[in-house]
Amino acid sequence: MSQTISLAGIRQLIGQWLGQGKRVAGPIRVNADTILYQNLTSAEALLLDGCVHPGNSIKEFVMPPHEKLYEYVVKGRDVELRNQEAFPPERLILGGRPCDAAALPILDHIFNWDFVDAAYNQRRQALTIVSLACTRQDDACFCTSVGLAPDAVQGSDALLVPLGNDEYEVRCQTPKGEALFAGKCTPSDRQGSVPAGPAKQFDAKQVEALITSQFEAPVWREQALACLGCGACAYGCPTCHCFDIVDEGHAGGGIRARNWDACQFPLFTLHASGHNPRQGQASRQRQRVYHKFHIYPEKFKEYLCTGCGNCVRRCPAGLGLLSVLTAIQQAGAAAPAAKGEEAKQP
Amino acid sequence: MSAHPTGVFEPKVIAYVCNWCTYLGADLAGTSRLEYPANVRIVRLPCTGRIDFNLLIKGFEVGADAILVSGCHPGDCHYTSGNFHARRRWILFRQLLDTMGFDMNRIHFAWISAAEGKKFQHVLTDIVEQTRRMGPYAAYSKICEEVSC
Amino acid sequence: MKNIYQPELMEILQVRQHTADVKSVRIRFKDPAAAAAFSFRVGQFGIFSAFGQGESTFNICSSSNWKDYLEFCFRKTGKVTEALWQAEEGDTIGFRGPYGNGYPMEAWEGKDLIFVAGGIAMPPVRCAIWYALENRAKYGNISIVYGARTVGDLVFADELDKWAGYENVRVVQCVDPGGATPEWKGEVGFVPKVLEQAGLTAHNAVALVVGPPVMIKFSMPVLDKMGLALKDIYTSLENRMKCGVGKCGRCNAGPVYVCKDGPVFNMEMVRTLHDDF
Amino acid sequence: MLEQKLRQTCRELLANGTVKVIIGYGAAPAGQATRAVFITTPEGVEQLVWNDRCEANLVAYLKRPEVRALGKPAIVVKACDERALVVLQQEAQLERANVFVIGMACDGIGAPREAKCRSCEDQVPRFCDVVLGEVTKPADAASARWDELAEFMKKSPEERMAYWQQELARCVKCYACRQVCPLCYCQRCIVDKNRPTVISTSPSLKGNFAWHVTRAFHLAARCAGCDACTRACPVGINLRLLNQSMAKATEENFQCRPGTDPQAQPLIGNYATGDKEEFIR
Amino acid sequence: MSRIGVFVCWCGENIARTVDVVQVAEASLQFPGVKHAAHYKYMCSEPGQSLIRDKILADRLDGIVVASCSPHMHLKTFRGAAQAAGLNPYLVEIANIREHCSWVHQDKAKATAKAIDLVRMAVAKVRRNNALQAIKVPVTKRALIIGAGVAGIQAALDIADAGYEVVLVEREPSVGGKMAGLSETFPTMDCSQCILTPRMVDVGQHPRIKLYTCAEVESVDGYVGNFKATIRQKARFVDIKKCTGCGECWNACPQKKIASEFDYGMGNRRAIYIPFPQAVPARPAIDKQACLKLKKGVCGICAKKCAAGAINYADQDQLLEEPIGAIIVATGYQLYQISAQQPTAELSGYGEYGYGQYKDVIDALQFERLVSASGPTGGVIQRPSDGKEPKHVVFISCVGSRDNAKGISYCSKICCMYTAKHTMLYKHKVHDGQAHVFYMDIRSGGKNYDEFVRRAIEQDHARYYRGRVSKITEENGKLIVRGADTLAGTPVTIEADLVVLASAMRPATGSDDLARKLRIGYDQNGFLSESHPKLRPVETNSAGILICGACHAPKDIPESVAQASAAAGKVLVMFSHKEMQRDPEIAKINESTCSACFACVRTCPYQAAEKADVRDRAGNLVKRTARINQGLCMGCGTCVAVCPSKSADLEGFSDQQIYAMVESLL
Repeated sequence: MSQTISLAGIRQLIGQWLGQGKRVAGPIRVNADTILYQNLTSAEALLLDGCVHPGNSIKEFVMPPHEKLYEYVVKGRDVELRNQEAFPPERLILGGRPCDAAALPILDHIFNWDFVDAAYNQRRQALTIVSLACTRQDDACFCTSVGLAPDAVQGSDALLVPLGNDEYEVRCQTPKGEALFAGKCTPSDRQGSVPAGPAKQFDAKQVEALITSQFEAPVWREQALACLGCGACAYGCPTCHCFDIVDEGHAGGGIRARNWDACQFPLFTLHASGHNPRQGQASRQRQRVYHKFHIYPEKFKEYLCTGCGNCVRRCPAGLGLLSVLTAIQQAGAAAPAAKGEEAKQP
Repeated sequence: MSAHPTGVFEPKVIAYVCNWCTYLGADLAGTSRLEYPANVRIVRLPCTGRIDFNLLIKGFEVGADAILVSGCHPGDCHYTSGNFHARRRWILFRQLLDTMGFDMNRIHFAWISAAEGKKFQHVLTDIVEQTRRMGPYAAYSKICEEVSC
Repeated sequence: MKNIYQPELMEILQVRQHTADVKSVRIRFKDPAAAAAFSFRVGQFGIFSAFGQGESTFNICSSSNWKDYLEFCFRKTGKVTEALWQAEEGDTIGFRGPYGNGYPMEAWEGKDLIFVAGGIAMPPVRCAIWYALENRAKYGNISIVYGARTVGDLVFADELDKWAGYENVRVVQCVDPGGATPEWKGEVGFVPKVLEQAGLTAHNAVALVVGPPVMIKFSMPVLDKMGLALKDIYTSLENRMKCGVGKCGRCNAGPVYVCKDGPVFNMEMVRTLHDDF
Repeated sequence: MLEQKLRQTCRELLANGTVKVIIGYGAAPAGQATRAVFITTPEGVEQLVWNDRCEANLVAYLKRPEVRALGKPAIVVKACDERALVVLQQEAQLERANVFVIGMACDGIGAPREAKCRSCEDQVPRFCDVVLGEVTKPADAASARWDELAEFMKKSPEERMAYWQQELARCVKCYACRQVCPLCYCQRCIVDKNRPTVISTSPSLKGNFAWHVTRAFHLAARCAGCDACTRACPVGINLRLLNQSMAKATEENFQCRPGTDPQAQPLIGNYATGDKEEFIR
Repeated sequence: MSRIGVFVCWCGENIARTVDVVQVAEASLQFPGVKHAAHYKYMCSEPGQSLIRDKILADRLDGIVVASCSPHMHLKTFRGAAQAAGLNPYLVEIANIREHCSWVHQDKAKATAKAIDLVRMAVAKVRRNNALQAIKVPVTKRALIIGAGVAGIQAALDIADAGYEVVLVEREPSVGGKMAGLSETFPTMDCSQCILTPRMVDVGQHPRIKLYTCAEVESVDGYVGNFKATIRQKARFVDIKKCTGCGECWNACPQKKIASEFDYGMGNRRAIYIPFPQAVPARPAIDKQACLKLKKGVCGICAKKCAAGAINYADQDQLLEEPIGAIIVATGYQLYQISAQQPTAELSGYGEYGYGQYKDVIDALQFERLVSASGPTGGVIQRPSDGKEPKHVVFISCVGSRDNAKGISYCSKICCMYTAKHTMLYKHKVHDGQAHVFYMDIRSGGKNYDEFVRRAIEQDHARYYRGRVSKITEENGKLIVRGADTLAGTPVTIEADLVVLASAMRPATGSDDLARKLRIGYDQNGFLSESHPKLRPVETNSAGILICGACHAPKDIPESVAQASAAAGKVLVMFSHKEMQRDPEIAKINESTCSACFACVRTCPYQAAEKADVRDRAGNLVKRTARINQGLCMGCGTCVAVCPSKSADLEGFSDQQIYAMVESLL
């Protein structure tokens, strides 16, 4: 037995949520060639299968690009701190890709490692995630290479599997998912299915080892030559979570805000003394791969990557993790266990 | 500037002026007791050439309802060419502000020499009255308060 | 759920200027309850806020035994330190911490201690020295080698002389060539060379070396020659940090998050970091 | 055809040591348009391609220290890219003699054809060492250069401000628009400076407005019109409109088209007593 | 800065009347960093300044804000007070709550609110001030004096006598200016030739004065103490070293009928001429427009006559450079062109007086030449039309002066005096002649001035009518002057033989171009602008450039000479130091972040921003950068606004200061 729901049913669900003053987000077409996850203003705006993957990720709804941590008010020589008590509104994310939903459990590790990040967790608990299994993919997708699949359910409260002509099978995964779809589905015996994911592009386990063994290999410098050092890959990535803390305000008071940051920018590691451990773009790009495929797995047993391919699609220089990782794999195969005698990375 | 107790809207006007001409023009308006509204806050800079375009944006960010940029007449600049550079910069920057949708009636440029106390009075009074009629520049101040998500 | 980024409000008790651009500040918790609940290990650091400018990371340079205040030391280089430079007694700043692992003082008990510091790196070492002197019996001989560019750049210079007064504590001060003044009685030379000339013995000893990377690089062979194993040489890394709670990714060097797994590491561990620090 | 001629030219350049590296377009693996390739061996020239997906402005790579370390480069440019090269020359960022410029006649790039190509006036580069190919399809409406801007300017100021408020709300300050631009070569950008914080680093609306005004104005009388920034923006903000506004103002007020005359003095930093001013009281 | 003192001045009643100074002081205590706030009746007075000095010492203040009058008035004063207390003078800021607030706003609430805002901005600025040290720059101990009238001569002699070199540049062939053309001078009636000629000779022979005549200043570069003046020595066609001044040439020159500029057209001169007998240098010059040899290549008699072979028809203009430390402008005045058409649109003429139409209507300087012994008529007063002795002469005052309709609003100050002098001179020469004077008011405020005018009226019986002349017409050789006598209340009509117009004084032609070359200001009438009317009357806003004499405003000879010595005094103050202190509020460039686009190098009007290389200890090139030459930078800050990466900054008006001021307004 399976549960199904029609596109009209989904739109009615959105209308209901919006009516109750809650937020609904999903992929919408922003202009001719850009589709992004954004808050919906109407049910019709939702674009279930308009593209392979929207330009951004649902990370924005648990860690926004710019977020107030707390307020400070200067009173003469004293200061008063006002905490950000406002509880984030309940939000339904509809039509997200499985590789975006899978990113959230991965991020839960770092945001609850020893110190529990209240802002992240409050937003995370307020989310209900209904993903749509992928029926389309492009050369940038490599979710299969990191252990995911077009119909992966990690991180989703419910998964919609297309049955054709606007009918979807609903596979609830969590009580939240069941509560959401309770009474809205019609039982049926049709089973949805999706085409197999992209062929495995690289072996994640092997790459994880190669990164340390090839740490000084010239492949990093060659791959990074075309990189222009912007933050498009990091900001489009569902799992990149690095941030900066800045003050915004004036003599009388203001806010301390958390903003997105990226290890691709030179200022990320610049010491006050002027020394910069990662001066060249090659070392910065290696750091990003090293953090995703070696450090994070070593600490939290999961790759900090869901293979969504946004870094490939969004890179203005036509790079992205895929080409770097495949290049590492070839370099690794060509010169096994070449302990770092190469010249130092700049 | 919040509204004056009588409820009349008191526009906040910031004036970026050059030290050698317009600032002295304002001094002359003072010594000649030429009255004008108290809404303007004068920021003294050595030359109009020194006034960079970010200062206009910062002025609107701190809630100015109108901004005046004024300095020596072309040819009179104490540093010979500061005002020529400024003029060329404003010719281009005004187009950008216009494209971005800034309210061009809130951005004023003037040449006021050290001998033109009267002109300083007229320009200021005119700007304040015109801005008072237009009301506060809510469009941009709303942009500055809003914290996304 | 507690906002881990929100600092405690601190009142400035005393500001001391050490050099042309280095000051140390003594602060106390405004909220007595927070003061009571607070404890830290020497070697840990905190993140200090100048409201309106931002936050910066400095070691807590007072000993953990001193209960009624904290001290930190900073050099005026950037936006936050410029604001802190203007702070006066009675002003309010923010502090959150303690963060990091701190020095394994317990593991060092019963051993000789060798402290090597350079320039502005004296504060991270000072807290360990005072802690050791306050539990003098637990530790063997203590030798301190501290150098700076010029005599005017020496931080906590008065305390160096005080330490020399303690029994079997040897203090060697030096300034870089050309940095000496006529009345300077200490050594003249770079820290690694002065360390070598000090002729310290190092059986059953641990060393704490903190300073600019170039000083650490040239001190290592000297310590090696003295017979210290890599695991017995500790340092406190000076990575760029922002959150201090292992989230923002800045201090990630090699496999470790310096703010959570460090900043104190032994050299064995540091060698594995692929000089990313 | 043209691709073969390009490869042949580059093979000779590398073989006879005129240059150490060729900066050209190569196939991008993941179905993207093309991407920059850096060929240092004569055999490597096989990677070079030339088609209507060679969109990137490779001149941006001349500012990268890693690329400069490779030695004297030859660079493949279209006419719009070349204008950026000329501006860099005027601003003492590169010595013309240190770069070998391979100009490609261009019938327009991008599928669908890019906006700039539809009204392109000079499809053949003019200041390069060698020009390959010739124009087979002239651009259709050269006069249509300012149509898009004119259409936009029909809106009222409130509508325009509302448009930019909606567009810039999406900006996340990834600075792709800055990094891909050949003329954004500052080692430490104004936005990376905090004493004082002239532009708020937060991707709030205030920070985004201040940033995009500064970026657009820093291109006044300099922008080559290659539209690399508009292509690079991951959230699809039409930065081309801002650049066009500045380009149109520069042409109409000062009769200057940036990057079309290597001997010309840059507009900003010079002055003329005759600049017209009808808006100054 | 975190220990700031705010001092609010009452300025007697000037500020306190419309600004609640007590409230301003209290409000400023809330501003971040302010440790002390006080108010006092006269901050700029000695007790006021000592209040500041004591507070600096008592409270260890490290920044001062004085809320008082314009910085142009007392910034120097308060900086001096701070320095006296050991505080760096550049840690002082002024909030202008008088000229910009109390004097121009009557509503006390709004004026006080504005004053508080202005103090808040000044506090925000002073917290980001840096302690600056004056920049030491070498001084070229040579002065350039432009214009060799009585003022220029006096200044040149003062400086040269003090032992310094002077470069004196005069546009005319001889020094002497307008005074050389006068007959006698009021109020003592001593002959101007007798008192001026010795000075002219001194100037001509002084070992330390380098005299350029027939020369103009082409351009001036550099800055105070280190100017480079380029002087255009116009072609004189006579080599004054060879020439002995024997006069053979100008006596033989066939071109006799050239209107002499020196005599304002009342007499003629030759193509090769000396302007007047006592000319210094007493060497002729050839008038290019009149000389047949130069125009048509014929004649050349003067060369044949010249025994010394000093004539050189091929002479060309030369540009000569002179290193200069200070400049004094003494370019004098000219009379208002009374005829109908005028050089500039605003100045409309006096067609109704028939100047230029009737030969017997002349202006004051022309009358001076008539009366002068060395004049065209040898001192005999005769009508230019028929040469007869005029029995009735009408003098009209305020022709142009004090007349907004004609575009000249000011009083030319000396006309009342020289008109009285003219009536006396006329009486002494034509005993039975009758002088009539139409005047508006008699302005004779100088020493013995009023007694002089009384003498003209009582002893020499000049008839003074208080009224304007409406029209002058010529009927059968007589000039019918129709006016009014407002005291008697009757119209007046006089049949005059000669009419002398006391026309307005205007700056010499070209003085506005010179002002632009020197980058000094001038007012709407073209007179050069002094730095401060009462406190710095002979200085200009450009350091090292001074003004004296009639080029600054209409004035008589005693005042011009006094101003000349004052200007010379200021120059000698500057030359008395081995090196000069330069204002440290200049630009600086952060060479580590400068990306060498050199926009600043293109922009700098003083070429102070230069291209430079950053090299490491081993000498190899690290990067290129722009660098500021501390001696040249005048602190205009245009480079700061044009620098894309904000690597350029300006001390005293730095980005941190200006943005802090603007942000304090939130």
